[in-house]
Amino acid sequence: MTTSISTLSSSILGPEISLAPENHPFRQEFRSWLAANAPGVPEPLDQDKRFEMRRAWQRTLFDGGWAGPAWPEDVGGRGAGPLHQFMYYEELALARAPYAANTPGIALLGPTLMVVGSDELKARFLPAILSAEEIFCQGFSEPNSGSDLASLRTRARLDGEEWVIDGQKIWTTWAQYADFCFVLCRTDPSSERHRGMTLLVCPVDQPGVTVRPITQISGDPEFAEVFFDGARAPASYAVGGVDDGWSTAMILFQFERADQGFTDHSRMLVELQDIAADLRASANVLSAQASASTRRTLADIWIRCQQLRRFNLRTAVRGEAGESIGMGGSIVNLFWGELERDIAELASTVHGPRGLLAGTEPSHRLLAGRGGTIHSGTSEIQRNIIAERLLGLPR
Amino acid sequence: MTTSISTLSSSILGPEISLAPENHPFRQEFRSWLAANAPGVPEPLDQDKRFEMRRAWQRTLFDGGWAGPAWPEDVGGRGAGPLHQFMYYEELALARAPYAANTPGIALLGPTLMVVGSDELKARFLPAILSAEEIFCQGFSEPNSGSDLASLRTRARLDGEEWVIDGQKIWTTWAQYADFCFVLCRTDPSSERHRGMTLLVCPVDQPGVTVRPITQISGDPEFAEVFFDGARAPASYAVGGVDDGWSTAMILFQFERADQGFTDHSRMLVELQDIAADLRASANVLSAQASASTRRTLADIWIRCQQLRRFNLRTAVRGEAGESIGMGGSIVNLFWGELERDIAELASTVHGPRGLLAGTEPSHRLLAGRGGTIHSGTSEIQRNIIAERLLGLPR
Amino acid sequence: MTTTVKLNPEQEEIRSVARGFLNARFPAERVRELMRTGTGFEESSWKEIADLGWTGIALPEERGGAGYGVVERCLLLEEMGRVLYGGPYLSSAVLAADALALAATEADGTELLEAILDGSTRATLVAAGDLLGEADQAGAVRAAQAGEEYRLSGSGGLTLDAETAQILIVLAELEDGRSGLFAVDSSAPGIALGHGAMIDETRKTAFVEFDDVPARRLDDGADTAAAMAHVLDRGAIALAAEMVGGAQKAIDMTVAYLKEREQFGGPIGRFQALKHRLADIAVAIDAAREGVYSAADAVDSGELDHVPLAAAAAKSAAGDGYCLATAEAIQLHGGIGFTEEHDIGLYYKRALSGQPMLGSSVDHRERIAVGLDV
Amino acid sequence: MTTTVKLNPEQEEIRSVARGFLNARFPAERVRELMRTGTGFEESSWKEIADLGWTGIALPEERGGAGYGVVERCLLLEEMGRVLYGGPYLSSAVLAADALALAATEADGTELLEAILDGSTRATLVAAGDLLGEADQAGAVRAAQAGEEYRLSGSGGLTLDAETAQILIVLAELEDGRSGLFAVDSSAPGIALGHGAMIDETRKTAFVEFDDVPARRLDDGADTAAAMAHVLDRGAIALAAEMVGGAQKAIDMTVAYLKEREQFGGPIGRFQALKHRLADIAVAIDAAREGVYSAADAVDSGELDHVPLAAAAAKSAAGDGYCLATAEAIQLHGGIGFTEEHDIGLYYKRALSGQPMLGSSVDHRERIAVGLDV
Repeated sequence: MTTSISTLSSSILGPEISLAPENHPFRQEFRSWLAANAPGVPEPLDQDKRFEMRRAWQRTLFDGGWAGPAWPEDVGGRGAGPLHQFMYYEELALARAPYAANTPGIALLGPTLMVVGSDELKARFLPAILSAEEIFCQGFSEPNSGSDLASLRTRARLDGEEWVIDGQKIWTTWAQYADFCFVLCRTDPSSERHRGMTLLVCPVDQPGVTVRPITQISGDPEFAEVFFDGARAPASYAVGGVDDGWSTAMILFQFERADQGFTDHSRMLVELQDIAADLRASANVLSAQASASTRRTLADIWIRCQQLRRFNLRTAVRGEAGESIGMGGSIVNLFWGELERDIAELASTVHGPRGLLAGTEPSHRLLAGRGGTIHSGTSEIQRNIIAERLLGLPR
Repeated sequence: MTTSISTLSSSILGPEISLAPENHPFRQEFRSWLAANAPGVPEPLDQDKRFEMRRAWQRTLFDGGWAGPAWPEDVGGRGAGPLHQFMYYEELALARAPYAANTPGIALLGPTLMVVGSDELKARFLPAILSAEEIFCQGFSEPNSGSDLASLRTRARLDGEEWVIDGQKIWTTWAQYADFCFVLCRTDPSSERHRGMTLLVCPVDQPGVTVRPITQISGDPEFAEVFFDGARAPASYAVGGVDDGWSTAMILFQFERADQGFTDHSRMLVELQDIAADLRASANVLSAQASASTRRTLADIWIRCQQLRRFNLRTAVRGEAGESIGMGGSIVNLFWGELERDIAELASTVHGPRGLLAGTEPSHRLLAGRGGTIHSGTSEIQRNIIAERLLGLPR
Repeated sequence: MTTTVKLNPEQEEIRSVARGFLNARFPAERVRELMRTGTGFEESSWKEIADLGWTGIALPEERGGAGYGVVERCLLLEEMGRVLYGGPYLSSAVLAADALALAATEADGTELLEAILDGSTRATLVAAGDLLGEADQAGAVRAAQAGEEYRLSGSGGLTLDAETAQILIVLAELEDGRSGLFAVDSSAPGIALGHGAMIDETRKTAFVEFDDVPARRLDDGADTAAAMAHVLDRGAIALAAEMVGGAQKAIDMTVAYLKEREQFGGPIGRFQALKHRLADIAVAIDAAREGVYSAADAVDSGELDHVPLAAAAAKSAAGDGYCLATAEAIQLHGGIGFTEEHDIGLYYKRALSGQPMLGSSVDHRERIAVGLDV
Repeated sequence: MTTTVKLNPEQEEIRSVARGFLNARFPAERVRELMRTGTGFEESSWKEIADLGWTGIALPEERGGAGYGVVERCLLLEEMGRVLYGGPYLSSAVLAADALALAATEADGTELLEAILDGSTRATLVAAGDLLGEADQAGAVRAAQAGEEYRLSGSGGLTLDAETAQILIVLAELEDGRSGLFAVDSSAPGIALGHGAMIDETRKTAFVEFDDVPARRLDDGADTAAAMAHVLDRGAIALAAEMVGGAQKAIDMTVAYLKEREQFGGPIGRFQALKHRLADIAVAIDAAREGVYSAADAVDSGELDHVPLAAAAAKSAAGDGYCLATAEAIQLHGGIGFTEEHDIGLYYKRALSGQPMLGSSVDHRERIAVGLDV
């Protein structure tokens, strides 16, 4: 496998896009900074070590002023619009930089706080999110409300100056490293479906919270169950209106759908370069037919990566014009998830049987890649949304 | 394209099956007869000429005693069980023989009459069906009850000694050549869904019946609309019980599902030989990559043809043991329909762009092949049946 | 600004005018009438199209064009694809005009180009296997020089609108093995047209054979092969745009049918299996459209290094998407979709016939693999 | 009668006994315990399996077998696949035993074969790339003759149960370029095992290297290559049967889950899009099973000309079907299917790991294409 780390030519991402030009000062500045600061080694396979690298890398980004490009300057960001973010992620990928540790905080909770959070919460949390001093995780899904979020049952009640939370969340990414969990709770016990919920920020390090990591088929404990058993959070830690949590969650999802970090075409195109190199070196492990079939798949996936690039650009341009991403989010999510899965399969296939050896990067990638069509809304849910809301087919 | 007609080695169908051995007297007798009697020229593309050839061929089969192998000997058949029928269709394919003209009569109406028909109807119709002296077509589907047969609206009432039929049928195969149409009608006007229907045999050549052929995308007017406007049929022409037509139709469908003539793997395997020959000769029309991709598809389709052969054998063996085909019919139908479509596409693909020239056999085959997943129960309906009745998933 | 992830007002206007004009002139019944004629189009609307400035929309003003780009031409082609327009736009205004503008010398090409752009002359490109994706394309037409004159002989392959073009622009192999570009009068002696109608009756094609046909050379021999490769890439992008338009129409027709057709007590569009298939198709076509405009953007912003792969990506995704969308549309229409009288079949045949044209999906993927150095 | 489209009562009995025994000995929790051991199996149940006569089920009685056929062996393997049995059946009782019975001389092979059949010795086949589908398979192990003795050197490739087999049956290239079959004591000096665990932890594999290892020749050189090709075909059929059993279990688990899991107010199995996908998978696996038994029938009825293509068809359809069924099973299980603690992931990893073994689907399709003379 190719693991060399170097700054790649941006031409591997495809034709330059005039709205996000290669010679843009923002891009040039970040590129220079990355050349001097990116770690230059790949993320380790071991998840604990991976987390530590990401935390260190976020600290480096923070120190350089690059941790939250989309955040306003007064809270430590750069006020970068969607097109600058498009460039930002492309440059990170070209530099083969790690991810940031606190993505749920930077991309989801932080922006949501800025829209509907109290001044107290903003002051309390925004700096720590950006610096990775405190790590955040997202508690939305429950065992019996996976795709059907409105049926959630975790409940919270005010007890004097504190919320008391009882219930169980699942599929919480990297909860074992988190200091806080933002939890969607039912706060009006008589409510049903979309009504009567509140988004609460709950400290994880307390007796009422138990985190049980769930190991995935890839071997990573990437997700966790989080049990709330009389867990306590200050009354002021409600994000947005009390009993208005569904609206708050929808705002948060808008940020998720518009963030290109989740659907990053440029990391895929960089990965494809490595896969192409592996394929060139595969003569001793692939038969002529397997090789021919693999190169056709490679070409096909390259086409889809280029299309994803356009989808992300479209999201950025529309965001720049103040338009909501709307149904486009489901299109990009569905498209990305299947591409993520297929690219992972390709990355293994080029190694022939050796791509299936345990504990190697290609096999880890292969297994982890199956999550793309399940996390953040299954492909099935996305297809429902596209068919019913975009195409207007009857329910 | 390869159009040479010759008796092929039976080994192209795959390994011999000991239950239906190649040296079986029935098989040998039919093979010898075919060698002497099969026309030795392919069916013409023009549908009228094709029908005439099929009528002549059925007459030849009839004269040789081979028109209705499954029919009892006392009505001109051979009393052949399902395994003999399996051999019968394999031998027809190996001899590249045409189809018979009166298939709806031989495979569907005739066998149904033998189970539930009156002695009068059997005496009146069976001989003419077998000799192709009178041609039969099937009137079941209606414009607003395609997949949903139970919602049909064509109605018939007794007027003295005659049924008077009003309504419209559609997708009636080759109605323009037919002397009689067997029509499923609602005879109890107060009935709903599956109740109150009767299967009637209606003469086509009368003022109350209008046949309007529908041209398919292939250019063939293979189907027709049949309009009944006070059409008359003798009271005695009810097949099975009056108002019990749903049961009669279910008996008829059992014959359709069990008849390997509709899902003939051996014609496909013979066609695949021709396609392979065309592919060998394709160097000037296909690029190396297109050629490699096509030969992989060819191998894949060969695998599926072999699997269909086993499905048909399984149907035959179970039929031989007196078992109903049950859900197996939907499996075979779905499997066959997609294979029929894909083989037609392959037959065109091997000719490169020339496979898309109008009026040629490959392009005609390509377009006609799309019918396989629509006729006789769409693939969607088959999947519903398999999921709900075989796998037991909830409705 | 040359990205089209969001159209500018002028582009919106071009699209809107095109849709209005084409819907008015080419309702389905008119398309069917025209496809049954030998020519497949009518002179009157061709003149209108030239007068609208569409014939030269992607060429610079100094060459008599409208000064827009390939992007704007793709907008027109999408709309043409929606209505199955069958006139000589792709042959004359795209392939032949681009060849004259980009591969001919100004001295040799300008007069003819002007006649094409004003609609008074229709031309088509003869490029042997290149154009219709056959394998044996190398040097199918040979050009022999005799003094100032050239004579062409050989098989030109399946050619768009060969029967109605007045001028054939022919890519031929010179005696030294290089490529040359020639203009031939379609009435010249020695030209024979063979029956080459495809299953798509709305677009006319024929085989062209040359037997010692006098021809006028258009290029100066400098980099004709490279220039013509670019012309064919622009042609592939144009055809891909047309295919995306047709595919979108197929989706629209299918969605409408699923909402209207009732079975088992309600519209069949409520069945989730059908919904999910349509969602997948809608996403594939949305992606294919982005691929087309990504390639068009690359042309218009002069990112020429990226054009070959972007064009290959555009054509293969649009070709596969169009075939998928129309094949599924027929299936989802059930029996009615399988009849000649339903329009969806015309789209399916157009999709199939377009697949090999200007490179099949398989062959374009191969180009991409080579381009990615594997 | 050797067709199995309908099992005879004896075959039904074999299947029923196998299912009962394997369900009792190998519930999921036991399979997980065993996969965490280094060996992947327990001696006690291996002895039971030998005592049940399964080790020699497909070999003739005169060779110490039970006198049934490959069909009956496939019935056992289907059941083993259902429970993810991880013991040395495929390595010892299928590949090694078949090699001894079909490619060794009776004089050289019988004693060892008897020890394999009675369960006292476990062997495995080392056949370099052939066994695990790597491309550089030609002559990976070379045999040098020194008097009566042979010495083996080279890479044997990934090998099933290499760590627990007492005897390695090695296909090696002789100095004259032909193939020879050898028996090697696994404790012999010069054998090195390299880490080769696949993602399927239930089945143990390792790389085997030979450095001047003493070996005993088993064949007489007459037609060893052809005999071993047949042995590998029988192995491919066996693995295909095991894969069909696993795929069927994946379908069964998924159907059960879809009936039980509630979302949006009812079981998710009522959603038609999911139903249709399961229907397609069920049909694919039914077809794959027919392919397996069709190939097994061809072996048992002596239609040897048909065996290579039938085996290729069986393995490719079973391999693709198993991967499809388990990948879709994970997707349809949602988040829970993606966890280590859910059993469906074990089936998925078994499916993936089996894909290259004894020839990948791509390579078997190539064999078929060659066999069809294209």
